[in-house]
Amino acid sequence: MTVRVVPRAALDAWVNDLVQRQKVYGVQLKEERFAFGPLVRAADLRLDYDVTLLPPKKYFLPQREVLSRFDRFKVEFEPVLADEPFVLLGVHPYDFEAIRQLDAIFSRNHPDAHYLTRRRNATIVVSDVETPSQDVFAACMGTATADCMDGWDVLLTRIADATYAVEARTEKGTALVGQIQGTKGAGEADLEQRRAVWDRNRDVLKKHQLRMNPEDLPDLLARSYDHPVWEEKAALCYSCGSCNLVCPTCYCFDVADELHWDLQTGERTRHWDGCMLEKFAEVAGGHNFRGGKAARYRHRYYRKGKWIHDLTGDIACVGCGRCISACTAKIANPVEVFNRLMEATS
Amino acid sequence: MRKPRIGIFDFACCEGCQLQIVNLEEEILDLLGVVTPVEWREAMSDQAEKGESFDIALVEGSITREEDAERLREIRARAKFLIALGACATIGGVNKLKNNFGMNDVKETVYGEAADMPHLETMPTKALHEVVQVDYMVHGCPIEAAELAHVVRTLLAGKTPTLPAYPVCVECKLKENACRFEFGEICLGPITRAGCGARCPSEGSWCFGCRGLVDDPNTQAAREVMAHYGKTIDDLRGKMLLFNSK
Amino acid sequence: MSRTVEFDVHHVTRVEGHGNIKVRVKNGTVDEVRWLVPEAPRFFEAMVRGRSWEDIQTVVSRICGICSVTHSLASIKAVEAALGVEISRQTDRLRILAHYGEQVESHVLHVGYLVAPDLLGQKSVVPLVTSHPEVVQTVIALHKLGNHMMEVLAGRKTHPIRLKPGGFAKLPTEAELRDLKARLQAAVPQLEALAEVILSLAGELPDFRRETEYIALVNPPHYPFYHGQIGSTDTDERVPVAEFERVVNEYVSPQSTAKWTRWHRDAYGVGALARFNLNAEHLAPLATKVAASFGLEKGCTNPYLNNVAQLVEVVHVVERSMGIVDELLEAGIRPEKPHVEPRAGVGVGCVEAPRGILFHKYEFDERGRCLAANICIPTNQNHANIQKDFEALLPEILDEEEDAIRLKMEMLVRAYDPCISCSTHYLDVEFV
Amino acid sequence: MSEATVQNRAPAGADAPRSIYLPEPATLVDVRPMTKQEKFFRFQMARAEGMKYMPGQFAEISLPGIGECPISISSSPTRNGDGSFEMVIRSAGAVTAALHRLSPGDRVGVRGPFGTHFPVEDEFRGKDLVFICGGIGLVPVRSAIHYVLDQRDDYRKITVLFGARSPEERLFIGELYDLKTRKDVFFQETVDVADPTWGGNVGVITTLMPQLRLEADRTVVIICGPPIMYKFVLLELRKLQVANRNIYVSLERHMKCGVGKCGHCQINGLYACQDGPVFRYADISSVREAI
Ligand SMILES: Cc1cc2nc3c(=O)[nH]c(=O)nc-3n(C[C@H](O)[C@H](O)[C@H](O)COP(=O)(O)OP(=O)(O)OC[C@H]3O[C@@H](n4cnc5c(N)ncnc54)[C@H](O)[C@@H]3O)c2cc1C
Ligand code: SF4
Ligand code: SF4
Ligand code: SF4
Repeated sequence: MTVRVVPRAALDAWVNDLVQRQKVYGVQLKEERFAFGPLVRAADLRLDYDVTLLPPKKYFLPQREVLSRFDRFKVEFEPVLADEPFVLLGVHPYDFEAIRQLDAIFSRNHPDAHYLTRRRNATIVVSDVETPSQDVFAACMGTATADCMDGWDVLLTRIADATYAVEARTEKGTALVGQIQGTKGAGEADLEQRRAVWDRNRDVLKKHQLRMNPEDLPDLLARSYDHPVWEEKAALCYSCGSCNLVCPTCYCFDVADELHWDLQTGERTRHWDGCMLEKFAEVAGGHNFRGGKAARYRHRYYRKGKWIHDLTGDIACVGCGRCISACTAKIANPVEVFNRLMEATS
Repeated sequence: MRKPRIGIFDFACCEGCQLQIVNLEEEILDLLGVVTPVEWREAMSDQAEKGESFDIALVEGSITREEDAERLREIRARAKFLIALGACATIGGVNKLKNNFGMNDVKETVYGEAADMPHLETMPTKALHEVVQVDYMVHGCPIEAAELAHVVRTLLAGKTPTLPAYPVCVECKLKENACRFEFGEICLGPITRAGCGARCPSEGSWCFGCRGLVDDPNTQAAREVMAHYGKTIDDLRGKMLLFNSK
Repeated sequence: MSRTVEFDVHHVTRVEGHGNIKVRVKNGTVDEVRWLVPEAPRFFEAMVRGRSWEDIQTVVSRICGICSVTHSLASIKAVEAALGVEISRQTDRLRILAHYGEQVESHVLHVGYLVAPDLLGQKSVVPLVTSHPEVVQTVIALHKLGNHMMEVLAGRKTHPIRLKPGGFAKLPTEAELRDLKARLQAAVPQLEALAEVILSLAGELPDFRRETEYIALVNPPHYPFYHGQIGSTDTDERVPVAEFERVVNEYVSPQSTAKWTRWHRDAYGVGALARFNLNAEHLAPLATKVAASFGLEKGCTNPYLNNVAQLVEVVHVVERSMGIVDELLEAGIRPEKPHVEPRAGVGVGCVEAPRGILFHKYEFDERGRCLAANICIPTNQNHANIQKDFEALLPEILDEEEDAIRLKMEMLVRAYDPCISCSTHYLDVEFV
Repeated sequence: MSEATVQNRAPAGADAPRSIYLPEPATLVDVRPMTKQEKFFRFQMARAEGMKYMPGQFAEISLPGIGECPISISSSPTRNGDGSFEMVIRSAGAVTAALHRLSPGDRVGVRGPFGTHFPVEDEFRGKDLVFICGGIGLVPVRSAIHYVLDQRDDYRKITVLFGARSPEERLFIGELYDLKTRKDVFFQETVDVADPTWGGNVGVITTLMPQLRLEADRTVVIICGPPIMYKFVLLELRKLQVANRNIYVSLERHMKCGVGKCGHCQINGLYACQDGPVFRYADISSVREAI
């Protein structure tokens, strides 16, 4: 589909119509910060947000999700798959890249039906960043803009005060955009403005400056296993897992059973977990395979920069900067750590 | 199958934890479907026979007098599982604030001239496990009704429930809250054991540590973090005293 | 008739906290009748010393699990008075709503779970689940309403989180308030149903009267729980809450060792009946009707009817809550953040707890650290009155069966809904 | 329903993958105590073809309401003509304790088999085999031992070293005795701490190793035991000049999903559940978290 131009008012009218017909999740204000949530009206949608507290991955891998329902005495399990279509409004490009990476993880080897069912039910509207967050460094990771990414359904870019450029890439996206009344084809000037937004974002989404190419990370890490930075930084780590939990590319989970009051039926659920938590690698009997803070701390950076890369070829940090802001101890900045490793080994 | 017998007991506390059992609302009927309450002074006139045993004793409150310690030992002897209910029972909670002062001082402050009377004798506050063996702790001030329900159901299914080892920040992140530190407040979340679903941060307040500290709180981090946010370690200590006095 | 009765009700059940009744009657004359409180003292007034103004609420809320909103509000008002903090009308309204939630929860708990079994001849609410399921369902529904109000306004059913000096840590949304309005409306027929059940059983309440002084907040034309001055049925004088120490006159009784209170007589009563006796004309319409259906009138001196007054109050606060929600929705919820600057000062906060008038007083240094505290709880204020009631009641019922005597005395204690765990300062006594 | 709603509904039915977290029913057919802590179990899958697996693989055993845990399959596929499989389970926590309370006829949920297996059909063939097992480490290795004994002619010299903490913690006592008496197997065992009934070797398992007369270039060594054991056994093997590519280890890690998703079993970049639990030591000798 070609690029079209739509006034904000028309966009709002469409959103107000859409929320009547479909489940829509969009970015809204939450306690002076932003979060994705069920959208009830266009007026609540904040496309000018800087960053959401949690990434939109929660719609594909929810914080807590029922995997199956069981009967304890019959020993029977019945799968639970969330099969409801929804529209996700306002995903930033870096977060979209993270979703794409998770897609790869959850479809390789044993494909995960729970994730994939939610994923296939989603129509994703990516929106270019309007306000850079305090710690974003997507531009360093090549995720500042979605122009060269694949897989998104719709891309929304604010090209003037109350005017958006909208482009659909998939059938789902085309159908969705087709419902917007009052769009017109984009002219060369509009496209130029859109490119300007991208250029600007590739420039400004760089609150921290990574002094290397992301592609160099696997090699850099391969030689940094014994670097002092791990011990140094980890000394201040609370093992609180915040850096894991806010990360759009983290996907570790735990599984637990919950019984109902009949003490017979219940649910098997999965919950987010984090490799920074103390007991993450502990086995029955108490042996902990990653018992030291530094070992856990290092593992997170290796997962971002090497282990996932070894698996899928992706650098699993998209530069959203959430871990930097979320870490109370102020030690979770990947850019700072990677730059430190550079200094020492170059 | 015989329904497990349950007894509910209280010591020095606000009885808010027992209230959470009532606050199960309709679910209390479910609870009564799977256990037989044999003693619950706050809600029932029936009392178990002296020395009668029960499967689960839920005990709230702190121990502040020798006579209470004695009664607790007696309850322990009669109970297969003894579950400590709420901060007063699990860590001493606000009752331990008292331990920061001399016992005579607290008595005189409250009772003035009458402070010498023998029945006012008080000893430094103790959590239950400092007096008897406790099989399981349901933390919180007050406890979360849902957590208690979970613990009871888990036990009845023949499984020992496990306490979260991670700090409140985990649940705070899952709830998608903005961090209180960003608002210039001191939050005990990073060093406090989770399980409450980050109640207080989710309600716009700092965590005051009612579930006790995690096993290995990073005190060095706490120091530097306070400095980073322009606070002192004394500010932090002041907060910690509320529920985690020694 | 000459008979000997001797019993000890060790730990009266279905009350909050531990209280004992000791009776010794020899040859038809009362040798001893005493209301004793063996609850372990917890020394809150000593414990809060050194704490910051911003932590006082967190600590003193734990005085009582059932009136935690009340204790929180009393302390917050005291802190605000001491530090000179102004609050917005929105904060004021929201606090009153939260406080109303606690009145509903506490009164329904008391009347429904603790007193109703007496009236239905049961030892607890448990058998009522099968014998009177619809009553239990109604009680649960209303209890939930009270809890829900506290959750939406104060952030939790017990030990509020959002209530802070200066305002609210988090505000309810307008959607939540609209939902609350609907729930309040739905509660009206349930209240009427509960009132009917209690009315049909009211005959079980003993007919016993004793003249005494009643003390409560007054604030015409309101039936006040939150704002007002101290009023008494013995005088037209109205005392500002800051001068509460002039009213409570705590003293150590030679006959018992509990710290008692007195103003114009040797004892006074506080609580729902006291509030009713001072403010009945300001009740909301349905509450007025319910009171009339029980024949409850100003000047009532039967302490057992405190339970009826509680029921009337539940109806009243539900009615008034709807008005407050409307007012809040009309104005719209404005985002506000509490702002407080510490300074040195002394302040008193007073509100009506479900069980009666409650006073908190704090003194702070210039950094806002607490130097001294004085907390005077309603249950303490009622103890002398319970004792006096016992002394008057026992001779009247001496010819009844021992079990009946025991039950009536226990019911009397329960009528006061004593919240013994509140006991910030208790003098308990040696007991057998 | 709107156009978009119809369009973006996930295709139902055929191509929707089955949940990989869904246990299948199985029945406990036999259970016997082995030691104070361990019990022996035999399960039969409800599905007709039974359990198809190779030595060294594991399965996730579920008790709904309690949980799920990974357990090695201890029997050999050469002996499960009826499709049943055997396990030895130590009561170590919630699920395993509840498994210990089961009796024959009770049902469990099973997922699997998962993971890599001992290359009994490939690298092991025509080689001298040395099995070194500590304690419960015997359990997964037993599957391979049975397998090679059942195809005895495909392999050369077979050696089994077994170490237990104490005599009463020895597993499969009858089978240990058979191994000892077999002419075609060299068997040695030891206990860390003896008791009055014990007349055999005393000392940790490495004390048995100097007696090994290995032809390093045609020997494959299999190691399984508690985490602490590997390091010391490997040191001894180095002295015996066994190449890392001829050493196989079976590693245990915390594990939730068994299918390379949950992240718990990661050993640096490897997943114990997918890349293992059986690893060729040469592949992990430089993986820092492995041993
Ligand atoms: C590949 C593999 C093979 C195994 N084979 C056997 C065997 O043959 N016999 C045997 O007795 N045990 C075996 N174990 C160990 C067994 O899985 C644990 O003892 C068991 O998970 C403990 O679970 P629990 O619920 O009883 O204990 P809990 O302590 O209650 O466990 C809590 C949770 O932690 C996890 N966990 C704890 N310990 C381990 C662990 N060691 N490995 C993986 N997850 C763990 C589990 O997921 C469990 O749900 C094996 C482990 C692995 C990884
Ligand atoms: S590692 Fe940090 S910056 Fe990178 S994607 Fe994760 S949360 Fe964002
Ligand atoms: S957020 Fe910071 S303190 Fe918490 S686990 Fe991560 S690095 Fe450690
Ligand atoms: S608000 Fe408190 S609990 Fe939440 S993340 Fe921040 S420090 Fe942790």
